[in-house]
Amino acid sequence: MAIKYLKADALPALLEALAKNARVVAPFKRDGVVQFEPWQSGKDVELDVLLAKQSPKEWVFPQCETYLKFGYRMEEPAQGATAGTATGAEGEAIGGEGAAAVAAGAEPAIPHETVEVEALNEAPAQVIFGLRPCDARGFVQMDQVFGGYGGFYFDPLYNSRRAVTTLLAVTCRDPRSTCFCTALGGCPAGQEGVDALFTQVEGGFVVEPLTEKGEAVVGTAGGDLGDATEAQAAEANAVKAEATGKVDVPFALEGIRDHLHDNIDDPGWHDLCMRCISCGTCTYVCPNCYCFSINDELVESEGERYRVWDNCFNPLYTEETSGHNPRAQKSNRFRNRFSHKFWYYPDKYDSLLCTGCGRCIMHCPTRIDIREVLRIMGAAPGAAAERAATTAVTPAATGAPTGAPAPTDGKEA
Amino acid sequence: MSRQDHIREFAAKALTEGRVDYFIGWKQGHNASEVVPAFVKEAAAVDQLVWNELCHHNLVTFLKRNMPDPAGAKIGVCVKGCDSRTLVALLQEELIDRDRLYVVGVPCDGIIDRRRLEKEFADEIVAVSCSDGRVSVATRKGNEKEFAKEEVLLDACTRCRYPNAVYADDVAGPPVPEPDRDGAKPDWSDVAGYESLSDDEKQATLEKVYSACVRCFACIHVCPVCVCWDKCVNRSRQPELVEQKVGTKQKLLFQMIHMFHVAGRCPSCGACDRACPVEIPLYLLHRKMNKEIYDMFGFEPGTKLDEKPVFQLFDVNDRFGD
Amino acid sequence: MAAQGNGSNGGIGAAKTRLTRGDVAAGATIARAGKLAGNPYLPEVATVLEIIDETPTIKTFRLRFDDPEVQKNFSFAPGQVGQLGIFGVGEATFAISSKPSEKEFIQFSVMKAGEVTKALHNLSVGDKVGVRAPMGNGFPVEAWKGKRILYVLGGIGSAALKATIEYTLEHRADYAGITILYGATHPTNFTYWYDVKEWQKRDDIELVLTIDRDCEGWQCDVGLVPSVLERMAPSPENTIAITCGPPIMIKFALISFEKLGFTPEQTYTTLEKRMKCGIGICGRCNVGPKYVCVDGPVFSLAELKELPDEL
Amino acid sequence: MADTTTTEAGGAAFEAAPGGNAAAGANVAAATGDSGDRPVKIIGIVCNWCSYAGADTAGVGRFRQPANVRLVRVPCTGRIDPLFALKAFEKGADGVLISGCHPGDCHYSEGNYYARRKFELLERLIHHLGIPKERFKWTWVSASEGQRWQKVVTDFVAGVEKLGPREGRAL
Repeated sequence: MAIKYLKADALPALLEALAKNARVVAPFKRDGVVQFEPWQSGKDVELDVLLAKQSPKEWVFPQCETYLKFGYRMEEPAQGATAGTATGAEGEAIGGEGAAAVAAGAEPAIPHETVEVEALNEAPAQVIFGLRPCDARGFVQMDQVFGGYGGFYFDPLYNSRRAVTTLLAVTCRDPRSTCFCTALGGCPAGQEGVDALFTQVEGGFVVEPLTEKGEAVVGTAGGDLGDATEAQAAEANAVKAEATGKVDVPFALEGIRDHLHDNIDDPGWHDLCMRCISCGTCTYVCPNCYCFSINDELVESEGERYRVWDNCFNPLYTEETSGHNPRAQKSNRFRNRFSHKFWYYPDKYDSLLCTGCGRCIMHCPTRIDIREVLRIMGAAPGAAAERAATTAVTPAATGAPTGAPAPTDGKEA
Repeated sequence: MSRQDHIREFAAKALTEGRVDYFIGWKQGHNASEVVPAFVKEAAAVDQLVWNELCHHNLVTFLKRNMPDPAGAKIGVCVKGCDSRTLVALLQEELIDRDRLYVVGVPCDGIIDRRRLEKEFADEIVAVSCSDGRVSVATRKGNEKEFAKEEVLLDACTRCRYPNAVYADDVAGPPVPEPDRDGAKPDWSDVAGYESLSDDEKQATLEKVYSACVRCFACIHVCPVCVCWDKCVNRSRQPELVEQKVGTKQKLLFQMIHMFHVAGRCPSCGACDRACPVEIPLYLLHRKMNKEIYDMFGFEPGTKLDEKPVFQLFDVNDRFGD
Repeated sequence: MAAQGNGSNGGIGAAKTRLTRGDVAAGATIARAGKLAGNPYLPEVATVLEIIDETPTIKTFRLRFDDPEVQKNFSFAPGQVGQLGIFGVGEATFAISSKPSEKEFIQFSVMKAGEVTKALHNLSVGDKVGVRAPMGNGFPVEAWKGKRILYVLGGIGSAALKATIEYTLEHRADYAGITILYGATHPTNFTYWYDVKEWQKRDDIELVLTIDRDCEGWQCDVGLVPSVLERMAPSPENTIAITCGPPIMIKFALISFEKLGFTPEQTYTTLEKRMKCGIGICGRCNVGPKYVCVDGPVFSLAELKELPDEL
Repeated sequence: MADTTTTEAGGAAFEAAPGGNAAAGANVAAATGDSGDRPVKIIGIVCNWCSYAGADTAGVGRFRQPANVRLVRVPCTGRIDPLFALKAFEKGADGVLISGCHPGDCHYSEGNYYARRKFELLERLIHHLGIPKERFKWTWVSASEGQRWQKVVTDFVAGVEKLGPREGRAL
């Protein structure tokens, strides 16, 4: 497909054109916080900040989504029903001739409640602009899960929305120190899941449509989107190469799954999770943590059933009615998250459940570092202890000012 | 000897003597702009402990119910002035066992608000250092900037009344000068702006600010005085005080539940505020609550070991109501 | 054993509950009850036909789907589970305890414990519930043909094994022998007492009933299930041992099986976990890489030994 | 980004949202077509021993009083968490009235002494949560004070009615 070029000042017009037929979602800065929000005319897309606080997953897998509505209704008894049939446990109805017979025969001839159930599934067409290749890859990883467990159960809620979502990713020019996509087979200009890739070059974007949906976007843009010159295409390639070079590779992926398996009872899990506060921040900012809970609410006779993000750090996540909790310890829950991403999920879907975006590192209240966890627990059992020792902080290596005397010392002196 | 050296020395001594199973302090995070809680189990490892203007974590969090690992461990902990007040609040209610604690007070003259620094750059901050009242910040792309320390302090620090620990077994170096607490009432000027809004504006503001909440429970779990964290009524279905749905109603009620449940124990340490991944200014409403509590009782939470939180006591001579 | 772990439903003419990725791509949907086909979250509305008080805390609900087509086409494998829920309260997972050959109703036995089960216990005949079933893998009863089957059950655990017991009793000729060891704390705590009395009449099975502490009028064994089991000392030869009951009973029954010489491959149990979606997505019922709702609830001890200690 | 407030400091983030919410509230009310016409709904949370009995006395004495109050009976005011009131507002109450035994008269000796500290805090804070002070009241009514109950309810309902029903509010 032909490589295109879009002038930077033509971007609002492109988004405006796209917004005619779809909801356009892009990163915007509000109160200093960058989040994906619906685009409105006049709002400036924020591309300088590398990563929005949360990944755009909520636009395909909303945090809270009502999928059933129901209402209890009083139903008048059918004509000729026998009044006062026993409501006891004798079960005359068993062996009757289907539900109609039950309704007419075995039930008391007084108005009784029935329930009307309606399934909801809203899936407006949408374009997500300005996500990063790692975010797009997160969708590909979630697709596997919601595509049905080994192809068994197909999730209509996620998939109907995913089918009408176009992902327009923007190449990362300045990866953060917390990025590690390349260690997981990704890249600042990764194409997995991306419908069209925008790369920022001098004065605009080099646009590569990668799928039919991406081509459709190019079609929408019309005249604003000309062919890229060779120089522009070369510049884009240079930007990509430079960015890729800036991403650290903090660990070797090879063997991590097996080592996590071998280290399952390693006391190192306890040491690593000491500073975990068991909140759900990492899972809620993650581009592919997908666990959810289902709850009902009923007000008088009308109610709804909704699913809402849940997280494996929630102590009540696995707690059973009896009070027994299979993962009662913080260390169990901590282990579950990392093992899920690098062992359980790979076993099922032959891929990873992590894109290396580093959001969990940036937003964890105590900055728990998934790279450190993998370096230690993803190492061969014997080596785990050794690596734990070497990951102890070495201020010299980072040129840290922590070595510098704190001002309090100055005053004391 | 610097405070940092004192901390290391106290930690090494306590670990060597077997007074504690592990010692909680601060260490450098994944780069030189972050400090994270450190859990030291061996005297040989105390050199990772640091003390500087980035040590914002309230380590008392790691003492509350279900946090010690193994349960019943003897723990050494570093506390700043504000942290020590949360510790005292827990001790007042006998929610932690004083005999299993070894507390090192760290006199503090202000912690940097890293979020405020982040707002100054589009780029990632990789190093923050502080000397002689100047804070220098370096970013990944090589931008550097210097700030006056008082400009980038946490709000809580600019009005601090307890810079020294109110309860400690040992103190890391000489105390910093105490403000005149008897002569001067607390400074509540930070909430004046909010107070001056009309009821409608307040409601609109709250709705706007709290609608960002993702209900990740970071504020509740990081709160040192929020002790029923794994049995929290915010998550309970029986009774169901707040729905698990994620709407503005539920988010607001969720935050109010947190606020009222720590009334009388919360010294506005600001840990919730700093933990919030979507940067909701939780601290401010807690300050407002504390202002009212101060007006009602002249009470500052967590300042005296022999007090009880005001809502666990009563006085027949209270003059409330009609 | 691998096929078992992956949820073979034993080929009991049950609906095809699993599709390949290719099937889905070709537009096929899961052959589940009626409307559920396209939307595994949408429960089928059913009406309570009959409520049986089994014990002071356990009630059995016999339900019929409101859609006659759904009722007609409903089939399941012994050991499979379903999500039974009340609209407005929530859903919970229960084993289907009707006979697999039963076409007139679907049955669940429910112990009163939490939010959903309390609400279920307040139901009356004629009330509406929502059912999503069948789910999970079921016991490999086909593969067991020609073997002796030893059931060891306690209390509410009988609900999880009821369908399987009934299935093997109906196909008695296919199995070399059937032994049922059934324990309860007190004679009033036996569920399905009316069926147990029927079983007692049969001479082609061995039935041992036991209660924890002796009480007046009790004629059968007395003692905890694992100790009675060791007293019985069944031979592991050509035998499949299946156990379900309270966690503590399962734990000690498994130890007893091991003492008696049963290999982990011969020993089966069925797990219970907090579940929400029931279709392998929502994530909470995993034990290591296995989801109890789709890879289970039936596991052999050999499979369980491979998993982290998070039961 | 014209429609945003600044976040230089925690405090600044709490500056007024654009346009206040008078307009927003009115919009919602207009949209629901439910503006101000319905009678106000008031939740009364009362202790079993005094105020509930006091309300009963008022009823037995046939003291005329507005019918807007729905009573929730609790064993003692000490049982009342301030959040009960917030929950009522969240669920759509237009006003919340809390009442119990007079200080010194608590059936459990001291429940209401504890309670009044909590209610006082809630009263001081409630308008900072955006709920006008007039919509919340706590007081003491004993079992024999039927007339006092009548007056409390009548005055409170009149005050809430002046403000009208609450619409389009999160809390």
